[in-house]
Amino acid sequence: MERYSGFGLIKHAIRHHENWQRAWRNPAPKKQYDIIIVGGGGHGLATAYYLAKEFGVTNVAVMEKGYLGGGNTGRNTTIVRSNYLWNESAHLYEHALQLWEGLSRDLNYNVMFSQRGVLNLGHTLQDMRDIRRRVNANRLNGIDGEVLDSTQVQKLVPILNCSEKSRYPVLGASWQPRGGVARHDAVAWGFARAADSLGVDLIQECEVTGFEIEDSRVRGVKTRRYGSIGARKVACVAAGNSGLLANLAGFELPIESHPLQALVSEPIKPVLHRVVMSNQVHGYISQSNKGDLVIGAGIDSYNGYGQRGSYPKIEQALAAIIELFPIFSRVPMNRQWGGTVDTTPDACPIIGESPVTNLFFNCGWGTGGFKATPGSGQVFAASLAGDEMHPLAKPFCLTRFYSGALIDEHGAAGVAH
Amino acid sequence: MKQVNRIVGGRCVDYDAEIGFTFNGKSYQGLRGDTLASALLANGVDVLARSFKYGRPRGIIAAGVEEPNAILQVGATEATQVPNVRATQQILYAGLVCRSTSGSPSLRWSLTGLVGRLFGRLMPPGFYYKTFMFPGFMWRFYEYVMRRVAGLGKAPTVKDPDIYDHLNHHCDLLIIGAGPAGLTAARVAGKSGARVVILDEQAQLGGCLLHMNNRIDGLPPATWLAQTLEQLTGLDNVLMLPGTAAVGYHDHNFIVAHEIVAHKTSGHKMAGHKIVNHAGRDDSPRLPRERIHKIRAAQVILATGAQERPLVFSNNDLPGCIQASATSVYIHRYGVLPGRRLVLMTTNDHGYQAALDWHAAGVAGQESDEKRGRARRQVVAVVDARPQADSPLIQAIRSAGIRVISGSAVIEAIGKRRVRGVKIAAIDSLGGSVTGKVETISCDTLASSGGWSPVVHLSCHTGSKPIWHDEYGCFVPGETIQAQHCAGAITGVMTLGSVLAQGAESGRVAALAAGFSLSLSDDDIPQAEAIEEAPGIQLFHLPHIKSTSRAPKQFVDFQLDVSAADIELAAREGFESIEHVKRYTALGFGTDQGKLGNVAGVAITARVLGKSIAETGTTMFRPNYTPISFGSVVGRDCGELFDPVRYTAIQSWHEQQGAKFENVGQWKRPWYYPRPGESMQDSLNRECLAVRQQVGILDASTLGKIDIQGPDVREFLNRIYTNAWLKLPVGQCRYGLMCGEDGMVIDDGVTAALGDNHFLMHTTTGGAAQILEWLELWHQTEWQELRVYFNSVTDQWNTATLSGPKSRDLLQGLTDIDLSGEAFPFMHWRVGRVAGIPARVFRVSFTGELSYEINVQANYGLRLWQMLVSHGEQYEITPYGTETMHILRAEKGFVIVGQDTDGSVTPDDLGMGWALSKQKRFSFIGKRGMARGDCQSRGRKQLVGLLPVDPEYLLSEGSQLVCDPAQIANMVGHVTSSYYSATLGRCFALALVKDGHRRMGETIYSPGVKSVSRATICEPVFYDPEGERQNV
Amino acid sequence: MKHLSMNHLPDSPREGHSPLAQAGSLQPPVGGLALSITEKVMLGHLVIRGDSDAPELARAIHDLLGLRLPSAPLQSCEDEHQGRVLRWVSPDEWLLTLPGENLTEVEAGLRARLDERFAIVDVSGGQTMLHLSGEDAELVLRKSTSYDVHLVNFPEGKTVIITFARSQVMLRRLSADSFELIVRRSFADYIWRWIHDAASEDGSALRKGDN
Amino acid sequence: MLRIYCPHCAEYRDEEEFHYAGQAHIVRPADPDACTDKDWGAYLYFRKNPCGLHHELWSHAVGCRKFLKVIRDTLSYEIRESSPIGGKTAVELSLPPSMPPGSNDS
Repeated sequence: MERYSGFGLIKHAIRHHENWQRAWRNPAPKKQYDIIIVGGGGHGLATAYYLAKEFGVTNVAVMEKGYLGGGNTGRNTTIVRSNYLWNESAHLYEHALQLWEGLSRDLNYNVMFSQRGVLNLGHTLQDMRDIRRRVNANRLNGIDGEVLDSTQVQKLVPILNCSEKSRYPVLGASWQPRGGVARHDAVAWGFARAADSLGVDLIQECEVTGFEIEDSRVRGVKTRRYGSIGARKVACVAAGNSGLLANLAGFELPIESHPLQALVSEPIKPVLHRVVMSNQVHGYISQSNKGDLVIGAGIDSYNGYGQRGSYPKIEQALAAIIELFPIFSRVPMNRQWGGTVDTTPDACPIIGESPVTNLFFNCGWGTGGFKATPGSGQVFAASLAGDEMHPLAKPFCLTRFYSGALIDEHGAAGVAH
Repeated sequence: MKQVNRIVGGRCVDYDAEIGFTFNGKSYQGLRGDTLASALLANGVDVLARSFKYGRPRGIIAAGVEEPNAILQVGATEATQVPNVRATQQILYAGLVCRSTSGSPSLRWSLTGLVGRLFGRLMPPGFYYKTFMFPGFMWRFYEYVMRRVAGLGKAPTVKDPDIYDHLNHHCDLLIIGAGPAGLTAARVAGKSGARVVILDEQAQLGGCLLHMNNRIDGLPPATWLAQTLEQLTGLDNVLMLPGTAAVGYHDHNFIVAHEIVAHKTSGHKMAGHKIVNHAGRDDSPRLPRERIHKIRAAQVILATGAQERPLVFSNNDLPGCIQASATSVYIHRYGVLPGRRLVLMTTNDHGYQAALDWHAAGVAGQESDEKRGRARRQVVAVVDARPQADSPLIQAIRSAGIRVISGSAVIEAIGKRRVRGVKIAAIDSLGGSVTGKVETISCDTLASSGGWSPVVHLSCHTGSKPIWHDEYGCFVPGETIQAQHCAGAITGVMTLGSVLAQGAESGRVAALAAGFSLSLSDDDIPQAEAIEEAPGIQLFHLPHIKSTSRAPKQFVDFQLDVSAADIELAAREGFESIEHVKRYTALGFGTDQGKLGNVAGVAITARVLGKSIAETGTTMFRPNYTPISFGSVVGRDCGELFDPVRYTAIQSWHEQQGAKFENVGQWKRPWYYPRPGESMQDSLNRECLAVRQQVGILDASTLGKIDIQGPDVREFLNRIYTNAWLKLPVGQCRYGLMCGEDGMVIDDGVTAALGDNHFLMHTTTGGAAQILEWLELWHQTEWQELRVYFNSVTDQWNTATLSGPKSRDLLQGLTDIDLSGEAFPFMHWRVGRVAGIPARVFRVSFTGELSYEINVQANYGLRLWQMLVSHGEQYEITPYGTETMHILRAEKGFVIVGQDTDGSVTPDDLGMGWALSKQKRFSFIGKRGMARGDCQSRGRKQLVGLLPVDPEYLLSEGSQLVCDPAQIANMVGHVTSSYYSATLGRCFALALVKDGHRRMGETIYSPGVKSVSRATICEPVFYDPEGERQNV
Repeated sequence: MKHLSMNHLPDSPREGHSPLAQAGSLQPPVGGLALSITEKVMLGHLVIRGDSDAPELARAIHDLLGLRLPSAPLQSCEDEHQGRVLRWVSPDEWLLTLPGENLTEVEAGLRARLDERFAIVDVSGGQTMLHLSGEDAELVLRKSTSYDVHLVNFPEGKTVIITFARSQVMLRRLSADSFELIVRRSFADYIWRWIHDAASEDGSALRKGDN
Repeated sequence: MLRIYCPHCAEYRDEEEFHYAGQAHIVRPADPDACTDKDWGAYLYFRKNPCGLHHELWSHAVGCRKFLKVIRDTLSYEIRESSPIGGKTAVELSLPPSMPPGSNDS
C-alpha cells in the first residue's frame, strides 16, 4: 500500500497526479473463504480490517451489493460520542471512541475525526435527572463528561437560544468534550483501503441472495453474480437489510427497519463549533468542515426501505433547529435524504450468534451505528476470529430478547444517535 | 456607472423604472423586472465570486436555478441577511444590498486566488484524506484553516424578523412548469372542470416562451402567451402560482413548493422594512417573506423543461463563458447583452439561436453603439463540433455573414478575469481528440451549448431512477408508481410543435385519470411553425492538445472546482461507482446540486471506465430541487407557536400568584409559588409544612382522565391492570398499575367505579394520550368482544386537590356531602355540591395526608378554586406546586412513573407485588413478561429509600451508587428522587438499587466529583408508614 | 347510581368561565385577513357511543331531539331552531351540541332510554366551539390543516376531525364562508393564538384566483 | 407523506392524522402462562420486517380513533389496501363501488 502523506502529494503533483495507485483492488471472488462478511459499509469493512490486522485472518471477502460505504455509512450525520447510559453500551462505544482517536494514523487515511465536543441539551427537570444519571455513570466508567447549567451551555454555544422564555428553555446539558464528528465516506474508504492492502477481497456490486446451509450450519453464501461462494463463517453486517438476510437464513430478528432522514443547509461560514443534540425539542445539528449545517431529523414511525421518509419529519426537525438557533431561519436548506435504520426494542445492537451455526449478525444499531464503527468492527472481528464472543459483545446477544435482559437505552440516554 | 450592456427590447423589464442597488459597496442601477444577475450583467460586472478551491475568478454562466457561481450575500441590515442568494433567482428591488461571498481581501485581489495558483496542483480530489494526519495534534489547526476557507455566505447574527406562511392545496391536477407544455396542459385540463394548479419557479409564467422567437398558432410567442394566460385567468378552477418552485416531490403525490412572496409586491411590508405606527408598535398586517405550498395532487404533470449543458473545455470557468440559451434569456427578457464579441460553441442546432439573437441585437444597437463610440456587438464565429451539419438555422447564420467553423471545437478560453479570446481546433468526428491546427480568435464572450438535460429531478425524489435516452442524449424520467405524467422538454423532446402536442395530450390524459373526461379538438393543440433541425451529437468534454491531466483546468462542477482531470483521477483510483465519483470529487455537492455538470461528469466517468453512460448511471437527485430557507419550512411553528402550550382553567390565577411553572408534556404546571424574598427551598418548606400541618391546594387538572363505560368494563380493567377489578364496589376507587406486555410499568393512577358499567380511569399527566390509544389498541384488535367505550375527559374535569389535616374542615364548610370518616371513607368518592357547583369528590391521597380531590366541570373550575381559596383563608390554605407534591409523595414512598421508573422496572422491582393479582383467570397484560428469567433473577434494581448519613446532604437526582467506594465502576443503582424534607428535617431519597430489598440497613456510597457521600438503605416510606393520616 | 349532570348551574350560568373567556375577541388588523371569530360559550357537548345499527339509538335520538342519527361517515344533522347539532364522529360515536340549558334534560332523557350498552359522556367543559367566518375563513383553514376544505370536498354540514397546526379540531362547514371549530379546552389558547397569527397577515395577494 | 384511506371515515387522509402501530396479525398467545420464554420473546419482539408488502396496523388517531389494517409496500410505499379490523363495518358497506377500500389514489 502506498503511504499517503504530504510529501507523496507533492511527488504526485509534479507528475500531474497521473500515477496514483488504486485505493483498492477490484477482484473476482475466490471459491472459498475463511470468513465472508456480508455488507461493505463501515462496520463490515472495519470487521474485515481488524480480522486481517489484529487476528491475521486474511482469507476474507466483503460482499457488497452496491458500492462500498453506500448504505448508512454514507448517509448519517457522523456524530461520534460514547456517553451512553448503561454500562454495556458505554463500554462498547467508549472502546470505539478510543479507536477513533487514533484511526486516521492507523489507517493512513484522514477520517477527519474532529473532537469538537457533543452537547445533549436538557429542557425539562426529568431531562436533567436523566442527564445527571448518565453523566455520573459515564464518569464512574472513566468516560469524560460533565453536567453543565444553561450559563455554561450558552458560553460554549453563544448562538444557542438559552432564553428562559422559550417554549422549552435550555436548563442544562451533558457535555462530552471528546465527542465530535468524522468524515463518513473517509471511514469506509479508509477501512476498505487498509483491509484490501492486507489481502481482504472487496467484492462490490455482488448481492448475497441466500445462504448455503447444511444441518443448520452455514457453509457459504449464494450470489447472483458469482454463484455460491464457500466460507467457514459468515458474518452479516448489513444495516437496513439485516431482517432480510435473516429471512434468507430462515429466521426472524427483533428488528424493524425504518426510514431516518437527515438534511443539510447550504455551506455557510463557520458559526457552530460544537455538536448540539436535543431530545425534548428533538433535533441535532453540527456544522461540517465544508460549512453545511448537518441536521438529523426524527425516525419515521413506519417500516420502510425506501431510503426516504415523510416530509413532516423534516418540518419538525427544522422547527426544532430554529427553536434552538433562531438565527438560522434565513439559511437555505440544500438537500434532504434518508437511510434505512434497523431498530431493536431496546435501542441497542445485536452482536452475536444466530440460530444458524457459524452465521453471525452484527446489526440493529438503529440510529447510532456510525459512532461505533471501529469498535463494532474490532469487537466483532475478535469474536469471529476466536471461539467465543468478545466480552464487550456478549451482552448484546440475541437471546436477551427471550430472557428479558434488555439494555434499554430508550428511556434515559438522550437521543439515541 | 451606466448600464453599459443594456439594450432595448427586454420583454420583462420596465425601462421607465430604474432602481438602485449596491454590490460590494458600489452603487448600480437596474430596471424593475431585472434579476440581480441581469442587472449586474447590464452593468458589465464580470467577476462575482472566487472559486472554492483555487480562488479563480467566476462570473455568471446561466440565467436560472442552475447558476453555480453567482452566489451572493444579500441584505441591508444584520437581521435581514440572506446567505447564498443565487443572483439569477433574486428579483431586483430598490435598495438591494449584496456582496460577494468569496474573495478576500477583495474579489480582484483574492488571497485564495494566489494560494490556488501556487498550490492548486497540491489539491487533487480527496487530498485532505491523504494529508493533515501528521503530527496528530496539528489536525485541529488544519481543520480550523479548512473551515475558514470553506462556506459561502454567513448566517445573520440576530433573530429573523420576518414571517413565513404555509398554504395547503388539493387539486386534481398539478402542473409543474408553465412553459409551452405546461400552459397547454393547463388550458386543456382547465376546460374539463378539474381543479388545476399550475406553478412555475419564474416570476413570470411562460418559461421559454419569454425568450424564444418561434410563432405559435401564427402568433408571436409573447402574444400567444398573453392570450393563454388570459384564458387561464378566466377559469375559476385553475390556480396559477408564478414565482413558486416545486422543490420536493414526495410519496403519494405530495408536492412541496416554495414561493418568494416579498418579491412580488412593490412596497411590501416585511418586517425588514417595518412600518411602525404612532404608538411605536407594528400592528400592520405583514406579508410573509416566503410561503410553502403543500400540494396534494391526484395527478401530476411534470413540464419542467430542460437545462442547457455548457461544454467542458480548458478555462471554461472564465467570466464571459456562458450557456448559449442564457444569452437569449438575457437579451429577450431583460434587454441585456452581456458582451460585445461572441463566439458560440455548439454541438447542436439549438445553440445557434443564441448567435442569431446576439447578431440581431448587435444590428439593432449598431447605431447607438456607434453614436457612443462603442465597439459594435457582433458574433465573431460559430464553432460547431459537427463535421457537416446543415439546417435552416445554420444557413441563417451563414447568410448573416457569420463565420461557421464546422468539425471543430473551442479547446481553451484565454483571459485573466474575462475571456479575451478562444483557441479552436478541428477535432475528430467523435470529439475525442484534436486533429487540426490551433487557431486563436479574439472575443469577450463564449457561449456554449452541449445539448439539454431534462429537469428530471422531481421525478427522482420518490425513488425512481432516471434513464439514459441514447437517441436524445440525455437522462429522462424513469418508471414511477406515482400518478405522474411528463410533457415537453423533460421527455427529451425539444421541438416546440411536439412539446405543445405533448402538453395537450398530458392535460387530457391526466384529467381523465383524475376522473374528468374530455376530448381533444384540433384547437386544443397549438401549432408551432416547424423548423427543420440537423441532429446534434453527444459531446460533453471537448478535447485539448494536452492530456486531460495536463491541460489547463476543464471544469465540470464550477462551484466545487471539480475538473475533468479530477473525475478521471477518481476513476483511476478505483472510485468507479458514479456515487463514489460524486463523493470523492464532490461533483454535484454544491448548492446548484450539479445541475450543469452532472451529465458531463457521468460521461467522463463512463469514458474512463469504458462503459456506456446508461451503464454508468447517474446519482440520485434528492429534495430540494432548489434551496429554500429553513424559516420557510418551519412556517408558523416557531416562537410561542413552536409547540402548543396547554393550560388548565386555573392558569390565570396561578400567574397572578407569581407561580413558577414546570413543563410537563405540553402542559404548564405550577412548580412552586414563591413569596417575595423566598428562595425555592424556602417556598417548598413552607408549602410542605402547610400541607402536613394545615391544608394545601393543588391544581391536579392535568392528570389524564378516561371515561370507560360498558357492560364489560370490569373485565377489561382486569386484563389491562395488574390488579383485580371485578369486585370493586360502586362508590369506591382503587389504585391501578399498568404494565406493557414485557412486564415493565408504563402507567399508574386511581380508577373509580362510578357505576356498575361505568369507571373513570386516571393516568399520569404525560401518559394520557398514549394510554387511551393503548386501551383502544387492545379493545379494537384483541378483545373486540368486550363491550366498552373509552372517552377522554381530561379536559372536562377541573381538579382541585385539598390536602392536609384541615382539608375536611375546610371542605365541609362548602359542601353538602357528609365528609365524616364513616360516611365518606378513604378511597371512596361522592357526588354533591361544592360551593354550589356540582362536583365529584374523590377521597384519595398522593401526599399521605387527608385529601379530597374535587372535580368540577372545567368551566366552573376557576370559580370553585377561588371559592376554596377564599373560604380557606381561615385555615391558612396554601397553594402548592408540583415540586411540593413530589416531596410529599416521596416521603410516603409513592412512585412517579417516568421518574422512579425508566421502562426497565417491574412492579416487583418497585416493591409493589401487592398490586399483582395472582388470582385473575385472565393472564393480565404484563404478567407473562415479568415472569421471564431475567425479570425474576437476582441482581434486579429495586426501589429503596436512602437516608444520607449526613442529614443535610442532598443527594443529587441521577447520582450513581456503589457498594464499595474503592470500586466506583461497579455501580449498583442510582438515585431517582431526592429532596430536603421540612417535615423530617433532613434530606432523603428514593433509589433503584440492585437487590435493594435485601439490603435494608446497608450503607451505600455515591461518588461525587470531589467526594464520596454515604447513605443508608431503608424502606422507601419515610412518613406515617401506617397510613393513619390519610385514613382519618 | 343517580347521575348528576354537572354542566349547568341552574342558578347562574354566568359563573362559569369558557376556555377562551380571557382571550377577548379576535380583531385581525386592518388589511389583515377578512375574518371574524367568536366563541360559542356554555353550550352542552355530549358524546354518544353505541352501535349505529341498534334501532333504539336512532329512535331515542329522533324522539328526544327530533334529529336523524347520522349513520354515514362525516355527516351531521342539525335542528337550527333548537340549536342542536348531531355529528358523526366514528362508526360508534356521535357528538351532540345543544344549548346549555337543555343539557340536563337531554342527558337524562338519553340515559333513561339507552341501556348500559350505550355510553353518554358529558364533555361540555372539556371543549369549546368557535365560529370562524368571513371571506378568508377558508384561507386560514388552509394555512392550518392539510385537510381539503374546498367546497367540493367539504360541503355544508360535513364534519371532520383533523390536524390543525400542531393540534387538532373538529371542523364542520356551516356555509360557504363560515365554519365551526370544536377544540379541546387546554388547546384553545394555542389555537386562538395560531388563528390570530395567521390572520394578521396581509391577505390581499392571496385571494386572487384561489381554488 | 403517505395518504391513507380510512375505511371508517371513508376518506383518504394524510399520514399526520394516523399513528403507526406495527405489524398486524400478531396474535396474543391464548395462554401466556404456558408459553416458554422463547415463545414469549418471539411474540413480543420478533417481526417479519419484509421489504415489500407489509400487513400493518394504523390508528386513525386524529379522526375516528379506530384502528385499521393496511397493506403497504415498504419499498415503494404504495398502499394496496386498507380495511377495518375484523368484519365489515357499516361504513365499508355504504361505500360507492367506485371507491373500494383497497383503492389507492396514487
